[in-house]
Amino acid sequence: MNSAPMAFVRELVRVGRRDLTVVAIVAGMCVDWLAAAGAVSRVVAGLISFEGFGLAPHFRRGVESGEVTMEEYSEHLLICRLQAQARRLPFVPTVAGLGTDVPALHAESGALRVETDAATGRAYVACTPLAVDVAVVHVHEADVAGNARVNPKLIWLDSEIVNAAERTIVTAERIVDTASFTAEPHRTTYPRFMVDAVCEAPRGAFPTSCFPDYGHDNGFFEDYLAACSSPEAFGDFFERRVAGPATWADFLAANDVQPAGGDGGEAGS
Amino acid sequence: MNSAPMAFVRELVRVGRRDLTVVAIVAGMCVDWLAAAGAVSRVVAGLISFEGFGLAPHFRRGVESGEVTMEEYSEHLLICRLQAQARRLPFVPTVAGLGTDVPALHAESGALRVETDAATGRAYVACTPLAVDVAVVHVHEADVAGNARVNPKLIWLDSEIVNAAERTIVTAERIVDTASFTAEPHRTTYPRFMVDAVCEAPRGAFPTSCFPDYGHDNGFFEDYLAACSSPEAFGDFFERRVAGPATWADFLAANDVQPAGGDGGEAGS
Amino acid sequence: MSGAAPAVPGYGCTIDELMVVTFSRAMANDTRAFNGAVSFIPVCAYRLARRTHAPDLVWAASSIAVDADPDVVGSSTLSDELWGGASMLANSPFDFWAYAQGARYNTFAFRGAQMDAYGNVNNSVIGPYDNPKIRLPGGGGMADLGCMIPRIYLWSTTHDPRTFVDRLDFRSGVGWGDGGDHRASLGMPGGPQLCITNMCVFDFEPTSKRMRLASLHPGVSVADVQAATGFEVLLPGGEVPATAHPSAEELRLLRTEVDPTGARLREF
Amino acid sequence: MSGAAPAVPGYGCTIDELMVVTFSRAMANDTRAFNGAVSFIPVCAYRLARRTHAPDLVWAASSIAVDADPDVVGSSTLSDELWGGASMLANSPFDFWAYAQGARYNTFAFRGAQMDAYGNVNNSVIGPYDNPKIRLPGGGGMADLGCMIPRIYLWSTTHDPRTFVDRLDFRSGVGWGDGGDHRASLGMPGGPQLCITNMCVFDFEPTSKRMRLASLHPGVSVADVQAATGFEVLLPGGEVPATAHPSAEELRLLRTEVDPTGARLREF
Repeated sequence: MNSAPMAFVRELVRVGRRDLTVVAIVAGMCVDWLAAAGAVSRVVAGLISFEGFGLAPHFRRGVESGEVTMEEYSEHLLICRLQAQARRLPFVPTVAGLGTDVPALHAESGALRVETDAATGRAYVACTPLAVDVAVVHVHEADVAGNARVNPKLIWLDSEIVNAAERTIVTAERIVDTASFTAEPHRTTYPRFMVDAVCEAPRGAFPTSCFPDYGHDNGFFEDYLAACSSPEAFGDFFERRVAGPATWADFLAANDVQPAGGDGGEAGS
Repeated sequence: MNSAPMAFVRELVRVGRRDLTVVAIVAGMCVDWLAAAGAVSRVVAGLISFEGFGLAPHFRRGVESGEVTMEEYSEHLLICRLQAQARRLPFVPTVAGLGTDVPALHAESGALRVETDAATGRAYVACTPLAVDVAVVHVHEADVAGNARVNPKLIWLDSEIVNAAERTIVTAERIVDTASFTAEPHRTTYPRFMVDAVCEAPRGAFPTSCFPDYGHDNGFFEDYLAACSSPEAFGDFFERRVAGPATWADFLAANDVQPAGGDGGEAGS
Repeated sequence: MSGAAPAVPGYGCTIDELMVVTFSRAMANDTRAFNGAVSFIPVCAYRLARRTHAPDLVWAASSIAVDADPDVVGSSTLSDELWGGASMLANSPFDFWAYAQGARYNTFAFRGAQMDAYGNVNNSVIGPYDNPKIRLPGGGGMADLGCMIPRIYLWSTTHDPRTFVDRLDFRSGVGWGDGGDHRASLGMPGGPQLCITNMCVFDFEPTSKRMRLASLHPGVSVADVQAATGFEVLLPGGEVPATAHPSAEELRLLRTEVDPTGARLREF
Repeated sequence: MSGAAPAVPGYGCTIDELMVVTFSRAMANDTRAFNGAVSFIPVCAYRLARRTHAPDLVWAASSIAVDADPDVVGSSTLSDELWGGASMLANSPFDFWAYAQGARYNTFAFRGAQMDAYGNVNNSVIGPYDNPKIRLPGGGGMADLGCMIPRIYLWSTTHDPRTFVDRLDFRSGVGWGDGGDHRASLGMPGGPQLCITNMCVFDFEPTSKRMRLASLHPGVSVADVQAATGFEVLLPGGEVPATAHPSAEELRLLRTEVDPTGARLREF
């Protein structure tokens, strides 16, 4: 529900990408858009849902029909795999997932191994590196050199993916001067050398939230789920409100949203 | 040189503590005070020096005379041991220290083990948990509940020790109302449930720095080293400028320092 | 999602209110809790406990906003809507996991689409993993936090045989594992303490670690619970007590301060 | 600590200046560097390179302040005095180590009280570890970063047989290890590139990975270097060139902008 790079994901839908593998620790609407468009074949994730609104319907149907493979991890097992990649370690150990059926899903591929520490006899899960081609993260502000800031600095899980990925694309609510970073350097989230491309995307997380600028948009979630009553209704909704508009500005207009905010998206607390 | 809890360390000296084990990733003056006072018998650390000012003289002499044991780690090996403790893991792996003589120092105790990953054949150092009784950290602001803030949020290595320790004592430049934390919750460094005791200590990091409030005090470092020319000179200096003053306010006065700053301590950049 | 909850006969409250109050009373003053997705009942319980008998209770809203005290509970328990009044936004996942693994956070609540007698949960699939009848969201942090947190609480607003099953289709999160000392043998602290449902409260029999009826909500019989439960329900020695009555003050606080807009009904 | 550095005959500069300029010229435009304690020569070199041929060079002052451009270099290269003008204070050690281990930072410089022919260093003890003649500060981050960073640079302002030894008393930081493919066999990227001293510049012979004379500072002979070095100095094919002449612009920038107060002389 928080700060998903929706403008980037919409573009993947719009240009008709196919066969993507999506790695997401916790996600919802962005994966459902890709599943609805037939753009994703493999999801590597900890949790895909619309949270209080219910299941992500196209993700769900895609997996149930066999069109989408869900490689399920727990959040922390996935984080540990990303950390192993970021740190170039053969594995990262954790107690997460012990006693559950999750590690066994990944025994054959060798991605996770349940092992026993020789010195203590304690069990742990060895999480091997997970290679990620491109990280895409949404931020509040970025400069043209690639310095980027989440405001306030609430990066939670995004930095794990950025550190693990080969390349990083940032979408930003606003492009600002480098002087803005120099003035408050402790607020910078990603340094320019971690960022390969920057793209301005005002309200770029809609309909998810971008705290404290705007909250997630209850209305969009409700309309989206209501449209799932029939394939026709959803096809019309998806074309009109998601995939059809030519530009991001057109998309926002189709959803009655102003780029500058203050238009009905719920305010963050 | 940065934000050492000097007021707390001085109190250890003043009350005549003996036989302490000090765990410090990177430190200098605080360990030298303890060594000068005969308070420390064991140092577990990555680096003990006065940096651009040279070696830490009493630490050095203590080790050379056999009165102090230096259990040397690299910074990252020590961090990994603290992380293993904080996370209740049997070990944390790292490539740090491979090819050096450091891991062998800790082979007999089992604290570090050089192992080979079965799947990849890659070597790593398994860092076992390091138990820490008490973490002591200096911060800018704390409230009576224990919420604490480093300003700006530059905690670097301190949080590793806080997360690993059984208990945490915070010394703070200023005691503030809880409302100060509620007003800017993203700036809080340690939550109240991680902090067991709070003590007001204005200019409590002197003669090390507390960015951006004050820089380290070149004059103190120079006077301290100059006094090392003879045991008599040092004894006099140490009594007059470090151990002798009855209160922290007296200590600051003996060093011509105002608690509020702006008195010749170098400004941070 | 948002529905209505049935009235509790003779208690002057509805079942959501009874569940929140019961959960709240189980919270000790040294509770240090956080919450995940769709956790309206626990969130209300933490908020209520802090206003009644547990003033020092720590609750990190969405696992991020320590000591939050928002005006209302919104449409998502992971949302920043919940963060008002917090004294810390604990934004570092490194610190969060250290707090969780070191049991600085000591309390976590989860529910699953399926739960078994040992308090293990399934939120991944109904049916075979590779060919599921229903693809659920996934275990998320349950598989992690179930291993790390000593005081685990389960709840369910749908006490029926589809939810309380003899055998999970997939174990997304661990409670007492295979029972007995299985959890301890994996090096995990504590384990599930209670399971609070819309029919009753279960605790866990100390040796087998199986769910055992601790109290019945008004109007519910032992036979009702057994009929709604896919595994054999253990009974305590003696009569099964009725779930305690919420106080007027608890109900007032819940209705006017803790959750005035009734977000908790999203679970019904 | 602060001394004076000898003049370089015929170069119109002093040895500290020649070392900084030589180090600077070795920095490619894609250098992403950070620095540790008592690293005045490298800090000045990074600052100079960014003002000359490597405008995109990244330098994180004290390993924290990315793209810092302070007015002066102070009395400590770990101090916050160095952080002026930074676009980021990278305060998370988790990110720092991820950047280092993933070679996002690709350049690091260290020196030791002792260095051997393979660019390994000792900053721990002179004499036996358990009964040292001199207890030095310790390896600090050298043992870590030597393993992680592909482009390692060494320097020394005290080129003598006590510093350049055949055998270290303790290996605090790894360069090319035991030489040959030892470093690669441990899975480590790259290795030491150059060692810049007050007498000469060494590179590393590609097969054995031993130090090899790359250039001589003015007034220094091959015999001088060998006499000051405790291991056999490899020579290149043909004449050993003289270390290149700093340009007037490089010297002006160093003296007026990079290090106007001469902090680099603390290493002499």
